[in-house]
Amino acid sequence: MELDLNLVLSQLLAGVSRAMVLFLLASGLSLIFGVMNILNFAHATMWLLGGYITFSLYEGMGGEGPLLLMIAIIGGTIVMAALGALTERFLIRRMYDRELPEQLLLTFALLLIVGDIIKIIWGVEDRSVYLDIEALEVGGTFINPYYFVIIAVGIAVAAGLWWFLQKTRYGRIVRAAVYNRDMVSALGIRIPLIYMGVFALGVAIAGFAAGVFLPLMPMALGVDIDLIVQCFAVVVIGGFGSILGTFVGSLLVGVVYAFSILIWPDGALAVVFLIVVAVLMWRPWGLFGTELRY
Amino acid sequence: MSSNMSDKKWDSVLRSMDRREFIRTSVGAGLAMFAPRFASAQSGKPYKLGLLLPVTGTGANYADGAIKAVMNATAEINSRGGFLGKHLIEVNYRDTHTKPDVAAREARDVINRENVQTVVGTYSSACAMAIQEIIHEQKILHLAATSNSSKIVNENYTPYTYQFCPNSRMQSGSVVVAVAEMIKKNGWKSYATIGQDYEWGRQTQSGFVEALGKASSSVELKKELWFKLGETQFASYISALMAAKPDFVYGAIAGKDNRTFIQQAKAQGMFKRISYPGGLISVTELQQQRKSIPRGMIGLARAPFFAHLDQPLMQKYIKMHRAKHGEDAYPTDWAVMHYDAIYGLEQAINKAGSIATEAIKTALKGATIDTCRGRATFRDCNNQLNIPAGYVGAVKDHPDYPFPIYDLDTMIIVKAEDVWVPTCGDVQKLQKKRA
Amino acid sequence: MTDPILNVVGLNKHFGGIRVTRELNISISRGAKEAIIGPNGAGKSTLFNLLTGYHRPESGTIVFEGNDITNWATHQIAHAGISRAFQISNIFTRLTVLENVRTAVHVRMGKAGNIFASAQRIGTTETEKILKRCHLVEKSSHIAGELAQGDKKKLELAIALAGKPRLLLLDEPTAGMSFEETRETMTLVDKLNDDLGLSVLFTEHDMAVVFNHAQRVSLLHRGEIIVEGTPEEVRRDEMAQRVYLGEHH
Amino acid sequence: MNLENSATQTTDTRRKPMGMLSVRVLALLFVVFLAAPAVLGEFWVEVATEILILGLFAMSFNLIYGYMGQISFGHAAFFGLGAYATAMLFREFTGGTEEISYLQFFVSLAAGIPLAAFGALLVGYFCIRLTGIYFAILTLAFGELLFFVVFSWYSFTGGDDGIQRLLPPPLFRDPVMYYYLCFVIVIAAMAVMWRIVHSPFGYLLRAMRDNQERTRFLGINTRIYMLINFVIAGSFAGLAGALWGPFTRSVAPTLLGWQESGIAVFMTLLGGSAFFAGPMVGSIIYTFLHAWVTGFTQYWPLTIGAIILIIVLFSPGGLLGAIDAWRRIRTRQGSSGVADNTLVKEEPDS
Repeated sequence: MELDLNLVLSQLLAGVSRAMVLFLLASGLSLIFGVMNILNFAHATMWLLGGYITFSLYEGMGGEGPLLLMIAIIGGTIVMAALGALTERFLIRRMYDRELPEQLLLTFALLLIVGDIIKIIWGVEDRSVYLDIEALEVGGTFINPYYFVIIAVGIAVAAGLWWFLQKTRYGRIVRAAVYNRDMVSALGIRIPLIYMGVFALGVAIAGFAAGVFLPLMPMALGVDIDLIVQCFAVVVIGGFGSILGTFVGSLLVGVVYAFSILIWPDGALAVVFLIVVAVLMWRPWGLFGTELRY
Repeated sequence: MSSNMSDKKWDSVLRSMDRREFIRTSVGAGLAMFAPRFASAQSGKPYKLGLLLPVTGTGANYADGAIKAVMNATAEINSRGGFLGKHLIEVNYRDTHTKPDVAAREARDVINRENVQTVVGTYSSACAMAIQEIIHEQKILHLAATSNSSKIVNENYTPYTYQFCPNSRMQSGSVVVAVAEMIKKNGWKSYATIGQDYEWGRQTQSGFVEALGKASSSVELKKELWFKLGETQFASYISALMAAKPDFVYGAIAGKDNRTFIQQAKAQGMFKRISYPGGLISVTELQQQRKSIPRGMIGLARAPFFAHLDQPLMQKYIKMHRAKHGEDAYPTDWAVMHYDAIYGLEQAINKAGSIATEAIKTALKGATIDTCRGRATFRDCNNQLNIPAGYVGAVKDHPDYPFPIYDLDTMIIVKAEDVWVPTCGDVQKLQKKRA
Repeated sequence: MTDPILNVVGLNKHFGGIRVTRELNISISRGAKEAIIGPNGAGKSTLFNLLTGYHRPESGTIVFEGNDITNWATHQIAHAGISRAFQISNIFTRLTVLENVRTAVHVRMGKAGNIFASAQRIGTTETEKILKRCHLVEKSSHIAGELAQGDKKKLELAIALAGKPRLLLLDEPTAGMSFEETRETMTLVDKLNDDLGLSVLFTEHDMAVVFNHAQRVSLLHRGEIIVEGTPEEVRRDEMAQRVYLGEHH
Repeated sequence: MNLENSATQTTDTRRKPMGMLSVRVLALLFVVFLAAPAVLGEFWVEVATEILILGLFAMSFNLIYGYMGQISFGHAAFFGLGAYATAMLFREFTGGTEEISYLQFFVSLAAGIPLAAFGALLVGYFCIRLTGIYFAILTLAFGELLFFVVFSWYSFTGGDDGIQRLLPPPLFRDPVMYYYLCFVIVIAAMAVMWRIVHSPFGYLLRAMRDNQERTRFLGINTRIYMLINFVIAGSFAGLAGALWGPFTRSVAPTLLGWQESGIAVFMTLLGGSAFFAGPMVGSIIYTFLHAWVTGFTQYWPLTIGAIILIIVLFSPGGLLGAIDAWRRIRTRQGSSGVADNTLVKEEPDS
């Protein structure tokens, strides 16, 4: 197969947009794990729930045009943040001093429960938002302009998270809580409040991402199951708790996936898991994670 | 848009229907277990039906309509007193999760616990084949009405399975009939394929490639792409397809993935540059993607209601369906095929004059039945119903419907006999003897 | 210093920018009973970690009974005959006391990989002997994680003894023990040293313990041995007083 | 990194007995299972067969989880490999059309063990280098990898279709006979497992679970022993998988997926990972509930999810854990002050 420049560029774009989709989903997962040491199996299912909620808000307001969609996305994000806070307060909080397997099982149970709740409320039919998107012609190849939206949003969220963690007072407290809980609570800051905030933030990012994806892909039962495994892959490659690592891991998985479709289409997903295995062998804590975190 | 109905209203119809139907389905299935026991005092013993369809996993989107169809058809028959006017039908529904091992387990469940005499289902062909092992051994009738890998009636044949759906080979064969025309007309030289990496996708794609090779030997297959079920982002596949610069692309995609693919391929401009004829565009797609689906696109349907508006049974079904689910609700292909399956069973029972399984099986053998898709006959050697093998047409808005249908003037309906395995001798060569 | 059982020469170790062990030399004679003292952070635990293969030194050699064990893995060093008891008790919390010791006995006997034999039938006598020696017989059916701090330390020592070591490293063996337990434990250590000729190297905060039980004492400061000698010599050393002892007296 | 901190990180003082309660439960189970077909209809005999097979699968998982302290989300890969080994030999012997002979049938069943063991050796070689969350994710990644291999290798494994026509020889087509076949094999497997967990090796596993670092200071190359256990667990999972294929008459790649692994995890948790019989008790609860609940609702995931949630929150020791805790409280009240001793003495190993 000869590779012309146009193809390479369009695959690169496709890969980067896939990467941003993964990043938007995985960043919340990584943040929650990094700060709270909780691996949330239900993260993608909450993302899915966010998508359905945003869809319903959008339809409830008339279901026409990008502006309404934006408002619906904001609404969906707020609802998901609230749901995230409630989940932390009433379920996750009880698990902090438990063993790892019990924490995993709790979130696994959440995955099953939330999935069925979606089925009860919205039924089994797919939901998606239709925006009349026209393809852009760039140098002899067609590009879906919405990918630029996804990429922009992905980068914005990455930058926003970085700014929050590095430059704001709350961000510094959160980072400090990662390394030394006792010290932070000795400063008179309430750790449970931080944890609740971080969990709500992670879930809110997922809800936000789902809204942004609505014009690109339908929300459907079962998508979460496929995506959560890919998210794990991304987070493992980048290193748990590292936002930069998650970003790089997403890019790696997205771009490698896009190009393996050209070269070895049948094995694209297998390639992703081979990378995971290789990274775990070489640096179990991931490309950008810290060994200390275990 | 041809309809003045607002989209909001449309979606609320869909949604409320879902919820109501779902509660009804689950509760109804539970109640159905008890209800006939009271009724049976004054009538014959109930006829038990097992319904195996997924409401979890990739098939859920289609299965919804099929479940409704079975519930509605049985309710109709029960209002007349049931089969033969005295055997009320009791539906035992189970979710297969689109997993073959679950399907096999649930098949046993309905057969051995609920003592069903007929199993209807499932969506995935792999699930159907897993079920075939169980029903053959237990000597239970199996009505396949969505899963359509040709293996079900050929390689994996059992005399207990009756196929109400055009099988994958017939479906791709009918696409070839239409595509061969287009190749001649447009002077196409090459094509590419993209398919779901599982049994149905593989069968459909290979059936198409094989039949096209015979029909039009000059056209070259440039690229084959396969993706995992549940793919959410097709950008890289679409650019790979476009880069191969084929004259047309054939897609073997169904379910939610089909919706995702069409949505993303359209936004990426694929349909502007490359023709995409013969992809699955059933009534489900036409309804759910009524806004986004490109008009003029050539699609393939399995049992579209609009192709058989002249059939009395279809007229009756549509009327009932709209009365029940709303003015704008029309039965999907999957609903039509399941509706036909239940009525096919009733006709066989009437012919046999009994609800004994072996009697029904004998009555069904080679039987001619009335369906929503016209009068049709089961093929002797493999129990494939000779309903139309495929409907190929161009997507077009129609003033009577709130969603586009096919252009009825140019739609091609391919006869089963034209595209199925030519002779029964050939079929029997494919069929493997069962121990 | 003829026949040293352990000979360490020029050991160096960094953590990040911090030098925790610097050109460290130490030699233990066979049958000796020596103590290492030093303020917190002097590198005592790091030294034990280096000796038992938990950390790798950047340079230097560790020779045990004539074998260069510098880069051996932890489990190989244990097999060679060095056992270690930890400062913070490091036991198998969900096993009973007896199971703790018996498992260690199995490992020493090379029977730990035995898949089909009954664990109860192997090494029982030896296990009981060790429990008796460590005053743990009454506690033998208790879950280790539920023991009192002093008993945990005894168990720690018992596990170390199960390895039938020729060199025993004890990291603060009496930390958290009552006066009575401390006396009991150190008497045991003395007995092991006297009766069995077991070489012992221990660290200790309690100076009374150090001066009553150690034959020789080394003072570790910032990763270096700065004073070394009999307890009496070290007690009198000016540098030692300035660096360490002064703080305590 | 400070050694002392890392070495004591798994400190958990909850008592985890694997003793007397298990013996009593096992004896009870044996009698119940032996007599079950006499009172159960065909369907419930099939449910009981499922309980036995999945219970064996869950018990094999518990060798890694309850005894070695690592959680694997890829254990179904070995269950699936076992099932496929049996199915493919079946296909080889019968060509899909012939009857299988009894000898061929048993050879096919036996084939599940070595293939699963080999798979576990391969996967385990990499996985045992890691612990905790990384072990969980690496096993999940390998499980998915094996799933893709089976799923994609269309010509060899039948891809998504799976393999059908796994009809056992005439005698074992009768559900009751197949049940007793599984009963005998599962009992034998459990006896071997009992032996293993009460061997020096079994205690070493527990020691590694409690404090892996410390076992290294005893002179143990932990990786080798973890690998041996991983292979043993994989072999038992393979045996369970081998029984599964002829039971459902077909196999499919979903048997290898991570959600299938989740079933073993659920069962173990429901019954109690600290008890030898825990996973089998969990299998009874899970499989029975599943059969019962799906009879009237399609919301099985919601049901089991809610049950898991409640168990994790309020009774993390599972059913047997709850019973044991209740007995301890009762004993304590009865013998005021003498505390644990009475109960601890019941431990057969003490």
